Amino acid sequence: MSIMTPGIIEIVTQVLEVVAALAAAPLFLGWVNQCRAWLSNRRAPSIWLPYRNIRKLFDKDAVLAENASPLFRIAPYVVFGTMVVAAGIIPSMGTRLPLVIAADAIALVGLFATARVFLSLAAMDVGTAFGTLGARREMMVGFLAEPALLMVIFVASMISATTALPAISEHLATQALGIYPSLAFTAIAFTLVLLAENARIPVDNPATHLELTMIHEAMLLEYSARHLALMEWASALRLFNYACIGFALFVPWGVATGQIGPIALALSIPVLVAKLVVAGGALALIETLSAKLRVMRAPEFLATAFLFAVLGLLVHVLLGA
Amino acid sequence: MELLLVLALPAAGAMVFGFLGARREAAEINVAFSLGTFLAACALTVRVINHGNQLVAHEQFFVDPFNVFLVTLTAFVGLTTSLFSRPYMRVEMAHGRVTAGRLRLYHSMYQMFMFTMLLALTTNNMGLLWVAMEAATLSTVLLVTLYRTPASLEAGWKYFILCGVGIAQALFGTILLYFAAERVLGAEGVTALLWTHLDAVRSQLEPAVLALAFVFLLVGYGTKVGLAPLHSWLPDAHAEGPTPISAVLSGLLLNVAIYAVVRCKVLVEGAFHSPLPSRMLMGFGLLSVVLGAFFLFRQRDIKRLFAYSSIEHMGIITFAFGMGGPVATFAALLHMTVHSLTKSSIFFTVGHAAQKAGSQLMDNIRGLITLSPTVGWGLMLGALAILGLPPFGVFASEFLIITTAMREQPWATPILLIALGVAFAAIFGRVQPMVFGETDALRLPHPPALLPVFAHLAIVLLLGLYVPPYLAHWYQAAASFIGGP
Amino acid sequence: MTHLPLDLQLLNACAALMLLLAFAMLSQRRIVSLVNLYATQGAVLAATTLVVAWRTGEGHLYFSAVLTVAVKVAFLPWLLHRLIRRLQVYWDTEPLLNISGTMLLGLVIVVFAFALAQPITQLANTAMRDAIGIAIAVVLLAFLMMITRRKAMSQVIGFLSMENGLFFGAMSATYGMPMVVELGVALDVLVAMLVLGVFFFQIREQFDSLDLHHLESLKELE
Amino acid sequence: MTSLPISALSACLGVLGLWVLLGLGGLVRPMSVKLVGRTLFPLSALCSIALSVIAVLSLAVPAEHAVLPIGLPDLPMHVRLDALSSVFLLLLGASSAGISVFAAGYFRRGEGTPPGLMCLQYHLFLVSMGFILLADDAYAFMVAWETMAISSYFLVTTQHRIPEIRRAGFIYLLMAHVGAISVLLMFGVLQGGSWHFTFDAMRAAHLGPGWAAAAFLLALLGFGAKAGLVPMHVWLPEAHPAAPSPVSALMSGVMLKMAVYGMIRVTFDLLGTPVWWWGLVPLTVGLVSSLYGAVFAAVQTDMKRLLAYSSIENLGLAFTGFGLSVVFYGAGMRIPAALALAATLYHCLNHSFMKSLLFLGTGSVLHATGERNLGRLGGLIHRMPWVAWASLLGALAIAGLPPLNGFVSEWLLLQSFMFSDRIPHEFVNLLIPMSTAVVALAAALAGYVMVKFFGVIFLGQPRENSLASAHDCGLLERFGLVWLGLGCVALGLAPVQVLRALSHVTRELMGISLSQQGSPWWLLAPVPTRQASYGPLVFFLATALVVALTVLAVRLFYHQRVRRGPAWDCGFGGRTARMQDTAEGFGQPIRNIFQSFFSIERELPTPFDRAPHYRIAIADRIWRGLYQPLGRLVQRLADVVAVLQQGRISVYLLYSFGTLIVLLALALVS
Repeated sequence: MSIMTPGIIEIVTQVLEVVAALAAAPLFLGWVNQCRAWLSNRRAPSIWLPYRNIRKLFDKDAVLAENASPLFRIAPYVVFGTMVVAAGIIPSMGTRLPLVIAADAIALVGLFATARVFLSLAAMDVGTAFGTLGARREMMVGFLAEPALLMVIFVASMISATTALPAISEHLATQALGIYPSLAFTAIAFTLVLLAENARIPVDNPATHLELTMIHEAMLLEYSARHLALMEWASALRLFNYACIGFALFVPWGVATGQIGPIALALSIPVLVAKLVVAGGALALIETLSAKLRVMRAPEFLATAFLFAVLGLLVHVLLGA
Repeated sequence: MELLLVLALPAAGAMVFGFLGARREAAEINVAFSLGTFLAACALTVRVINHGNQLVAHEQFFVDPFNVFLVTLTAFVGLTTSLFSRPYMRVEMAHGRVTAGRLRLYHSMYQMFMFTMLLALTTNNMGLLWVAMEAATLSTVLLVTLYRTPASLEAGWKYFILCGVGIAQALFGTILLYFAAERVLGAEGVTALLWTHLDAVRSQLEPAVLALAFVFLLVGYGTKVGLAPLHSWLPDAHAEGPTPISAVLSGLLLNVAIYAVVRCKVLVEGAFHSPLPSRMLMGFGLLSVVLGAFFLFRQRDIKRLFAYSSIEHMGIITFAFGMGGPVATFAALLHMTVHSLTKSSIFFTVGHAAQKAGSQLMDNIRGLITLSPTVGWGLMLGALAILGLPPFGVFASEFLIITTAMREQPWATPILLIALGVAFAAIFGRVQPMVFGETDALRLPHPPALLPVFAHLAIVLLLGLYVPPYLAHWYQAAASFIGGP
Repeated sequence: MTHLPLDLQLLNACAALMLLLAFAMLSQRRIVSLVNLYATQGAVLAATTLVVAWRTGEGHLYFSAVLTVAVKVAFLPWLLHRLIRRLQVYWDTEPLLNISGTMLLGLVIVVFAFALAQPITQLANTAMRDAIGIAIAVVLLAFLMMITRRKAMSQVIGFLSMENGLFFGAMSATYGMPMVVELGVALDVLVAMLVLGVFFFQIREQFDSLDLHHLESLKELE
Repeated sequence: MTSLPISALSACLGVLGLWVLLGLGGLVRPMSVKLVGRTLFPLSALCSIALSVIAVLSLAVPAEHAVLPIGLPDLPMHVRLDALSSVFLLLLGASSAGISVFAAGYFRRGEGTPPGLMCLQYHLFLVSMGFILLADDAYAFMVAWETMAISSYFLVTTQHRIPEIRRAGFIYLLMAHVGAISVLLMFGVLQGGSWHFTFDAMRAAHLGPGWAAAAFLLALLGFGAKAGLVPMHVWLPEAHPAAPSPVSALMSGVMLKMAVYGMIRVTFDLLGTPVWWWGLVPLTVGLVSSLYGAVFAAVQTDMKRLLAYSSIENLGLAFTGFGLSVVFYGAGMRIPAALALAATLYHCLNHSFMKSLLFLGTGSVLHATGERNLGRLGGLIHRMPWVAWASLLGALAIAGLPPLNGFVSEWLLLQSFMFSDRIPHEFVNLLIPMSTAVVALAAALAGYVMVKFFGVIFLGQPRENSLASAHDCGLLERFGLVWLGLGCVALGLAPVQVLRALSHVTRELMGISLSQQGSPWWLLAPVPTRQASYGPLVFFLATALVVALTVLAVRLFYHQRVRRGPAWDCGFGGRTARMQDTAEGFGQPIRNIFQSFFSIERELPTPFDRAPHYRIAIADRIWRGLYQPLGRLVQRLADVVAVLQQGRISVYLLYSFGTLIVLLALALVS
């Protein structure tokens, strides 16, 4: 896209997107949890539960370990901030976003990496057995998931000869509907990465505190109150972001491309909601159907993802599609 | 006139010491004689620069750029070595390894040796050249066996027999040369062995005969150069004699021998244009480089170590002369200079180090840098220089040689590469622990003379960064008539 | 066959004699008789020189003949005999290669030497060009002898006979070298012998024997 | 840009001269820390800054030549200052400024080389590197190149009493020398029989394809050995930890880049137009090295070894970029080639700042605690905040996280990989995109490594009681750290300006300047914006804004009450520092995943051990598999050769005899 001094409408879209993401993320998380509950014949918690959780945490007094360093207190804000910015880059409703030219897909991956690094560092800061254990596992997951995600994006970028995410989805959305075997491969890879990165079964179980298995939770053990709230919110945002990336890459239709008008936006919102609903259900389904892996097996799981992504690239170069 | 002085002074010195060598200030007198020789040599150099080549005494003596720079070099190293040997021999006496009588012999033979080398360098008569070379052997044999230890006797014996036999071959070569020359220059004999005349008619000399002659000469003088596999005497002779002698043997005698070989090569190459002589030289060179490098690996005795390194460097020089061409020849001449300076300075430091540690075994020499930093740094820098690390002059010549080889004889470069690598590993791996680390060495009764060491290293450094124009002019002049324009 | 003039016949006879003596030395194990053989060789050399001098009428050859007699027939053998008596070395031990083998090798060497001499003999205009091959042969045989012997003394004698061979070569190829050179060479040989004399005593007092296997300690091979 | 009052070249030479003087100044009072530390090193830092300023100013001006009055008779030393040299001079000046200031506070009296002498060696090191960049003929280049090796060798062996350090120094100098010889051979090829060793002559010389390829491969061998590419990397993890930290910083941050410089100079300048397939070699080697370095760094337990391996990784990335640009250039794709080259140069700049920063950080830690072993550190962020936060900056940068500089070069590299499927060669254009995966993997591993590095050293609880007495670094050290940190930030936030500077080089070497088609000053868009763009400043401001707003919001709508209490630790009581992950523990996943890379030996405790004890040693397969056999081979050959010298004079005579016979026979048949 050419550099245009962002007009008012774009600014609005941008802000709107971010706010929407902030608002929708916990809701999406709640929705997923609800689906999981239904699928496993349990009474579903309220879909608003995540909100309540967050508000409750904000009200509480923060308790810090004696030897917690400033880094420990900064980390939540950084993680949260990066997730919000990420939400601003990903074209969930419209593709003409002012922020987008400042950060393409590679930068997006970088953002996620930043968040992960700060999370892990914060986890190591207090120096508990669990914290370091969580950090180690998180980084292990990360260093395999990150290149996989990068490759996924790389395939899409090669197809559409750009690394700017909106441009990619525009390209994919606007051109004639065709079959992309490479994208099929990468879609699988992406799903695996999504599961791993968002601490879902089979890699991690968000609902357990069993030290043998937990990864993400182990890192948050020392957090409380507003810091914990930000962390939770951030992870909800991350799930939401990943979902939106998935939409942008694999089901880009319905996003307001070209010059955005209020109408286009208005149209794109219900589409997005629909996508989210479906995606949430699918995610819950996957989680219920699959069993938790031993942590030692996680690398194999991610290696598969990486492999699929690379295969996708290969296929693309071979078949040019 | 200067030439006469150059030859007369050392000869006189030999005589003088024959009578009063046992005096206390013998060392100073020795220095004085060497200094005189050196000054005379400088004067000679100046004359050559101003008036060109010199032919004196019925053409019996001949001075051209090629040998005048060797004469100066020889005189200079002779001077510095005598400076070094002053405290060194004092310490040896203090340690009771030599008696006054032996010291007399030492000084007398030292001057004698100088004389023979200068004679060999300046004579125009191939026969006299041979005589002088043989005399050089004889005068050093007694120096090698100065300590009368079993090892030194064995070394002396091997040195004597091997070099004697080798030199005998050279004599036969000379005879054949004479034979070939006589048919061109007429049978009146006298001129037929004069190098200048031979050089004048070299294109008419009989190739078949010269080929044989060259083989005999090469084997003969090559033995003294220490070309593998004729080198066997060299490490023993270097290791067992007093260190000043090792210094001059390695720094000067080998040069003189190479000088002889090159003189012959010039004649032969002029006579016939088959690449045989240069091939032989290159073969000898490479073989020496490789064998020298691998021999280095097993050394325990520090002087043997550097003796083998001399073999390696002689190999490099011979290889370069073999390649021929102005660049390689220039490099070879430069290498002769820097090698003799560096190697002798190394032997100086080695001598002091060995005296401090009371042993020549490298395992007993430790942490020189802690006890006497100057000796330590001298050895370290010397070793780095001899290993061909810039900005020392050795690197300059090796730079030219290797780059030339890469274009002219690419097949040889892998061999050189391996050999240089191995040599580096061997020497440096040995030198480092001697220089660095803890030490338990002892102080010496007489302060070591390190002026020569650093003087040499300074010159080598200079030659690496800046070759004075007149020196360069010599080299090029010499190179142009050895290696052809 | 064409009838050669007397002097040439003499020269050829000398040449043959040289070769014969060389072989004799190669086979001889008593050091005393080695010395004698060496002296004889010197005599033959002197004779050759004389004949050549008479034939060519070159003055300096007479002188060199005298020199040869003085040094190689008289002085050196005397010195050697004296050394032998002083040092009590009469026999060389068993050579490294047995006599017959050495002989065989020597034969091969002679053939090789003649092959070498071919190009030279074709050019030589001297009376006794055929002798050049023999000269080379003598040198190489002396070399062989030095290799195979174990006693310092016999090695030295080999060295000296090699010198003889060289002179014979000079004589046969070019009627001798210029005077300066001959003098120088003779001088060297003399000095060499003196040095050797010193040597022998030093070695003797160190190892109380002149056997070379004492002199095998300096080596790389453990 | 403004032109200088005097020629930039002479100014550079002047700075080098000043350095020499400063170095010699150290000899005035060799033992005086005050003179060396408080006077000479700060001055030399000023010189460095001056040098970098000159370099920046001389970027745009056309190349200058000069001939020095020293050198060989027919070959006086030529010097030349062009854009390429300027960029690397900038690198040298800028990072050495920080390092020198740090060193001023760092060097203390003690064992080993006296400070004055070290000052001399240090400055000779700087000068030689500067001269490498200016050299315009083979001789000058080689002299500077080897002088660099020697001076750094002496700096490495400062603590020569320790045997390991002597060993490290020996291996280092040996590898350096072998590499130098092959560089020498390379020049021998390049001069093309013209016997002129000036670079101009080499540019003019026309080489056959075979010769050219040989030259390129020799160059790769020689410079690769210096850059520590696998399998010539063995000296690097030995030498870097052995050296004093400022020296490690200088070696890793600057010296390794000289190899990249040499490679670029030879390939694009002297060899003219490279053939495309040449590039595959450095590409492959670079990829292998980057992965190898990253994996090994992840399992190290010595903090300086860790950084050394990470240097291998980064140089691997640089060479990957270089190889890519060679492939593109050979295939006639100019713009991608320029992009890849720019990425390479950018990465060199970045790495020199980041790695120097980290090495200096380890230096301060070493001084404060006397510990290099990660297993005995921890919690230092409380004791030494300056070092900690500076190191954090460096760690984030080297982990390639936006908006810092490490990310920019990775971004550029990936962007240039985007073109790789258009290479007009079947199979190659299929393989190269694959290698993107390796790059991505290496980059991700770098993140892992850095979390381990920073987390284990500075976070958590101190693993030893002695750490309680650790103190933060002095004022001068802080200056150094901050300088380098700011460098990282600047390179991260102003990529457009840096790239503009770099495009002088690409224009000079390839005739292509990376266009910023009408994109604003804050937006990095080397390729059409439609395709990719990156505006770190905006990006950074956006993030900062969000964070600020969040903080603000939290403060506004809620309280900020904070209580300090014991760590909860999931309710387990009695936690000790021993319960944290050790360095080994943190590396464990990598050990499992990449088991085949290492040769591991473990000592596991049995259940019945009175004092259970766990030990693990990880060794480099290449060292075991390549170098040790090589050493044994040489030893065996030496033994074989030694048989020749077996002491018996008859045998020696036999040699002479044999030689004589053989040569005579030769003469006879010819």
